[in-house]
Amino acid sequence: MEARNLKITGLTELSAGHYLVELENSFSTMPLPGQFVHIKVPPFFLRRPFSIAGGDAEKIRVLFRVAGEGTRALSCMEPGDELNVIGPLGTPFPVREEWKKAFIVAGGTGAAPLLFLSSRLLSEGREALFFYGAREAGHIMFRLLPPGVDFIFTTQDGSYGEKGLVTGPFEKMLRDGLLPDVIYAGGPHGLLKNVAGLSASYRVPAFVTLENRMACGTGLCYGCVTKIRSGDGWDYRRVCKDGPVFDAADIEWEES
Amino acid sequence: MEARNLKITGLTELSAGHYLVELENSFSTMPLPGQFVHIKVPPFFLRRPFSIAGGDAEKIRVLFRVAGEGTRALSCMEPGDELNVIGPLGTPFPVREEWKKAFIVAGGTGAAPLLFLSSRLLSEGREALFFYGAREAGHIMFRLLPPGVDFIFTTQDGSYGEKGLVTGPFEKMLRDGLLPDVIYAGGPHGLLKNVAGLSASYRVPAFVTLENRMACGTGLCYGCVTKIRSGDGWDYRRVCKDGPVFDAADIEWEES
Amino acid sequence: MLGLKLGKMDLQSPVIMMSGIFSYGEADLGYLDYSTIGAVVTKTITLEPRQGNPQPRIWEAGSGMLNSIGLQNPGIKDFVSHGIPSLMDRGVRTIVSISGQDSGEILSMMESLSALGVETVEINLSCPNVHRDRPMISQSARLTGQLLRDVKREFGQVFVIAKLSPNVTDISEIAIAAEEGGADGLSMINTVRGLCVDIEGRRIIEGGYSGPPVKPVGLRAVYDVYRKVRVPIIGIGGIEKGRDALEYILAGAYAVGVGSGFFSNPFLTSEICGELKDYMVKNNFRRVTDISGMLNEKNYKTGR
Amino acid sequence: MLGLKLGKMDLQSPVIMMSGIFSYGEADLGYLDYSTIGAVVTKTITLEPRQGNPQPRIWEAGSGMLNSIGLQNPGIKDFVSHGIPSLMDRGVRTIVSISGQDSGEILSMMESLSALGVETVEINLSCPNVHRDRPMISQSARLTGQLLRDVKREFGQVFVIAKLSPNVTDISEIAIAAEEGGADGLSMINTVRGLCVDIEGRRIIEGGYSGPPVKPVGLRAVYDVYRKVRVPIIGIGGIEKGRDALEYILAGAYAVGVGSGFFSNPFLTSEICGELKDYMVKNNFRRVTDISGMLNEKNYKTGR
Ligand SMILES: Cc1cc2nc3c(=O)[nH]c(=O)nc-3n(C[C@H](O)[C@H](O)[C@H](O)COP(=O)(O)OP(=O)(O)OC[C@H]3O[C@@H](n4cnc5c(N)ncnc54)[C@H](O)[C@@H]3O)c2cc1C
Ligand SMILES: Cc1cc2nc3c(=O)[nH]c(=O)nc-3n(C[C@H](O)[C@H](O)[C@H](O)COP(=O)(O)OP(=O)(O)OC[C@H]3O[C@@H](n4cnc5c(N)ncnc54)[C@H](O)[C@@H]3O)c2cc1C
Ligand SMILES: Cc1cc2nc3c(=O)[nH]c(=O)nc-3n(C[C@H](O)[C@H](O)[C@H](O)COP(=O)(O)O)c2cc1C
Ligand SMILES: Cc1cc2nc3c(=O)[nH]c(=O)nc-3n(C[C@H](O)[C@H](O)[C@H](O)COP(=O)(O)O)c2cc1C
Ligand code: FES
Ligand code: FES
Repeated sequence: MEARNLKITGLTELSAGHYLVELENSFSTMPLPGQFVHIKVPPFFLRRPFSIAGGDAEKIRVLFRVAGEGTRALSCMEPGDELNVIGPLGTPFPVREEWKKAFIVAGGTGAAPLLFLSSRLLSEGREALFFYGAREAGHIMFRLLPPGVDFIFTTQDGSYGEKGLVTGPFEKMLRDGLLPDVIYAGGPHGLLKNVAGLSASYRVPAFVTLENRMACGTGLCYGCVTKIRSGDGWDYRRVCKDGPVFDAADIEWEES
Repeated sequence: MEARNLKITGLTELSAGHYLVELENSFSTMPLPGQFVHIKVPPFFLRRPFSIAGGDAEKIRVLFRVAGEGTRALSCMEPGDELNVIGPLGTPFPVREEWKKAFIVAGGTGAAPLLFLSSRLLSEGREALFFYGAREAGHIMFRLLPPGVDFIFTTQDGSYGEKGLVTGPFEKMLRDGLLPDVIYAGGPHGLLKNVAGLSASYRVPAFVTLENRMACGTGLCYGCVTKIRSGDGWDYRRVCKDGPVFDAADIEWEES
Repeated sequence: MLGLKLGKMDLQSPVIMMSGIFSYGEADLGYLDYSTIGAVVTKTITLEPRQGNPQPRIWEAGSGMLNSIGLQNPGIKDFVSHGIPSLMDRGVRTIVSISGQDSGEILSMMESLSALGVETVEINLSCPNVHRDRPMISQSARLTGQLLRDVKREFGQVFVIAKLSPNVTDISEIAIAAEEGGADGLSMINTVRGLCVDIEGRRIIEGGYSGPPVKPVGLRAVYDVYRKVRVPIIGIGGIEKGRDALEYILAGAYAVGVGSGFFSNPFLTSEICGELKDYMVKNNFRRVTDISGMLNEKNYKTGR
Repeated sequence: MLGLKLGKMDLQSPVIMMSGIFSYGEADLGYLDYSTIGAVVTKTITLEPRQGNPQPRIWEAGSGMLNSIGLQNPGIKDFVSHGIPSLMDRGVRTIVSISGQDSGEILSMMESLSALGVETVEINLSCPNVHRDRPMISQSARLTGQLLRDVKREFGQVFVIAKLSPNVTDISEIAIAAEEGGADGLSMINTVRGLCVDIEGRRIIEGGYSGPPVKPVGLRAVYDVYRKVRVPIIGIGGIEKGRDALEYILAGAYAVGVGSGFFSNPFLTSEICGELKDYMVKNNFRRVTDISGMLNEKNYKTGR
């Protein structure tokens, strides 16, 4: 984990309110899928956490949606500007030798770390089927889809792919007995909870990435905790440090 | 007095840290010399007051020096940007028929309203001798000097005109018996106090413009008050509304 | 839609220009939409004239400000002799703010005001800029309750609003004492005691802190007190945009008070009314009083 | 130049990472210049383990934040069993923060800590996020004085810092009680009780308010208390740049505490040390303790 000013090398609006920002990777570490960066967006006090949507020794890519004031300010920055960034942070998605075939379930910007993950899986010769749900066609980040990954799209308004929630075709596939070795998921709380339930029913391990509000982003403040099962009960564990990726079976799912 | 968003039509750095900003005058009133505008410079909470350095039905000109964060932000704005401005505010310099010859004494950015005043005096066929003191040559706003006004320059470092304070040549002129009908002054507190003293000694009426910290700028909060003689004592009067131009003889001068 | 009653007064909007922000209401600002102002609270008057504090009286403090006007005012006699400035022809009501050291001073001022026919008074029990080392009345539940009892005993027909300081251990205790003493309404909060250091000028600036940074403090006070009293609360502190006023009302304010945010944003009262209307239309409410306290536990259980 | 003594400890800088900001001091952040940190106050420990509060625990509030961690911690037994994490090899001292409901709990924790050889303890008398309706110990001068007397009677050799809340009518009164009770130092301020309204989420967020907006409140507390006590004050609240720390020291702080500003600016401790050195060099001071309180009336008369 490092803290540095990273130069913006590119900032593109992919679709209404969705942006791809590319940063010079001046960190000495390579980012891994599932990790995130904690970005200071002046003049806001708290940093904004974003999953790493792609990257290598040269670049770090972040995919974000304008959700409020901070992301709006970020979308108005320009190539050449610098951002103070702490990263790469958090635990990456686990990948085991024996997991040859993965299902990936993504809702909205929750897709960001999974796009990174899927290209990694592919480059390692694994198989990945990417279920990608968005509100509407324009929100699907086609430009970021790694070539060679199979995708199944859904949109809530039916403007692209199947109409409905992404868990529809995902569940159908499981029901049809087409079970993967592992499931990875990111997106809204309801989606993740749903995936966790299906993972238990079909006995396929699932790893999900959580998005809680963060202050430090580095495990120091205990602001971002989530309930993780432990013995008969649960403990609050830090999403930023003990996660953001957790085994879906360990999460004590709450109503939201 | 109006409150409007005025478009910046020009912003020029005149010399290191000194700027001229030109605003579209969408007010329905003509600005008068001695009046000021109260400008919201995002993201700062309090507005910044600036004398009107020139203007007419089309334009309002403000001359400012980068003194802190707000003026720095202002200097980074661009033509086309809009500023929320309240103005024109305050009482203008009084001009009487019988005052044919004026001495004007200006220190630093205190010159701004006096440049406006001097061109007004000139256009009315009066005589004005402008004593203009600055820290160094670069701080004298040559580009704003109205053609036809006589100037006497001083700089503290002697880089232009006489070396020393502007009150030097001004006092000498009075001592030599070359008395004007009226004196107008703007600038640092010490300069104004000095001018007030000389005005009393030589029995020439003097009007000075004050710069106190302001909140409302419109006479509502009593934040900007200064001591004005009244009977045997003094009253606190509002610089923004009862001034900023005061008869030097009325001011209860304090140490500063 | 935005109209509401405060005592016997009909306010055309729940937005009130608070004391110290709008002088005595004598100004007529061309750019203000007066139909968006429910009432103006006049700058606080004291029994005797006061010159107020020396400069600097205004200091920018981060995203807010300090002030130490020190209650400069001409005294009640002079104030009354000029008659109450009125914006009634524009539908704006006047609330007169007074302050004093004890019941004696306040009663004497109430006398002058009721002779003038003033129906609504705000008693400023919370100015931090007067006596540095003497507590304010609203820092003591006992003194607050006593003062209100004294006032209401003699002037039961006047609608009396108590203006409270946030600089207390437990503002609910003070608010309850004020209500028990007979206060008809509460204004909260006054400024927060603050201080800035002028490093270059090598000096200390003391003053009352106001503006956006005090909003969470004011909201907390309103939220807490709403659950403990029945009288209407004027929610004040850091309102600089329409949304802030909505937050106060949802948390428990009956009306909202505009303070230093007006210096920054001269269209604030219009923005507030616009935002309130939008919210009400979108959520199908007909009267602004229907949304007051809507997100307060008194009415509503949060998820936690 | 920046070194100073706090009790028996030599601190390499007057900059202290406050409780709750730096976990238990176990982290080793590659990007931190540890030579700019005088001490770390560990996250507050209680007698029994605590799970802390539900989400949301963090909320942005204007230019500051609310937190309601609720003292999540593993309890003193677990804490002690792991030994005190130490950054001593980097010159950073450790101060252990504890909190309890009464003297009994605190004494029992002090026992465990002194068995471990802990020499400096901060007693957090001021967490606003634990019991919503029960007052904090530092909201009562009597309880604060009594608690410190109980602790110092038994653990006279331990350097005890009392951490105070700004949510009081008169913080000087509490500070004096703490000093009279035997406190060796004071930390002020803890967070300010605050509240935000989440309009879209239709909920209320309560928490302790911190960050830049509370700086004028913290400065006021330090300035006022400095004139009334002799023990060193750790000035805290809203420090986000070097200049802020200088302001605290000039107003009366002996050392400064970094809180949520560290989340925003990871190089804050270095910036503070840089700014302090610059100021001292420019103004010819040799030790940082020479400028402490320089602009306080206790030492210095302002123009007013
Ligand atoms: C580990 C992690 C990874 C994330 N990855 C992405 C990503 O790849 N792309 C993307 O678009 N978004 C991502 N998010 C969500 C993103 O952080 C928020 O959308 C963003 O912080 C909103 O900031 P704002 O100022 O625009 O919104 P505002 O609502 O104005 O923000 C106010 C405060 O709330 C916080 N906040 C608001 N929404 C969220 C949220 N959903 N999660 C966490 N904090 C929030 C902000 O950080 C800020 O502190 C991620 C969040 C986490 C925790
Ligand atoms: C009636 C009037 C006319 C003025 N005319 C001019 C002009 O024509 N050109 C020009 O360059 N300057 C002028 N000034 C001064 C100008 O207002 C300040 O330089 C400016 O406000 C500084 O803002 P800042 O954010 O850069 O400084 P900061 O020091 O960061 O400002 C902090 C706060 O202090 C206030 N402040 C700081 N210095 C002054 C000051 N000297 N006077 C009043 N408030 C101050 C700011 O407005 C702000 O509220 C005038 C002031 C007044 C009252
Ligand atoms: C310049 C100024 C003067 C004030 N004068 C008074 C006053 O005379 N009487 C009073 O009760 N409150 C006074 N106040 C307090 C305000 O009415 C209000 O309670 C406070 O500023 C908090 O609101 P805000 O954050 O919206 O400014 C004054 C505030 C300011 C900024
Ligand atoms: C996330 C967070 C957790 C905190 N936890 C504690 C704590 O456990 N014990 C304590 O005494 N203070 C705690 N505090 C208060 C800080 O130590 C500090 O007193 C306060 O935040 C004010 O300083 P600041 O404005 O610089 O943040 C916490 C503050 C924050 C923001
Ligand atoms: S955000 Fe601080 S521990 Fe996770
Ligand atoms: S600035 Fe408010 S009265 Fe002058």
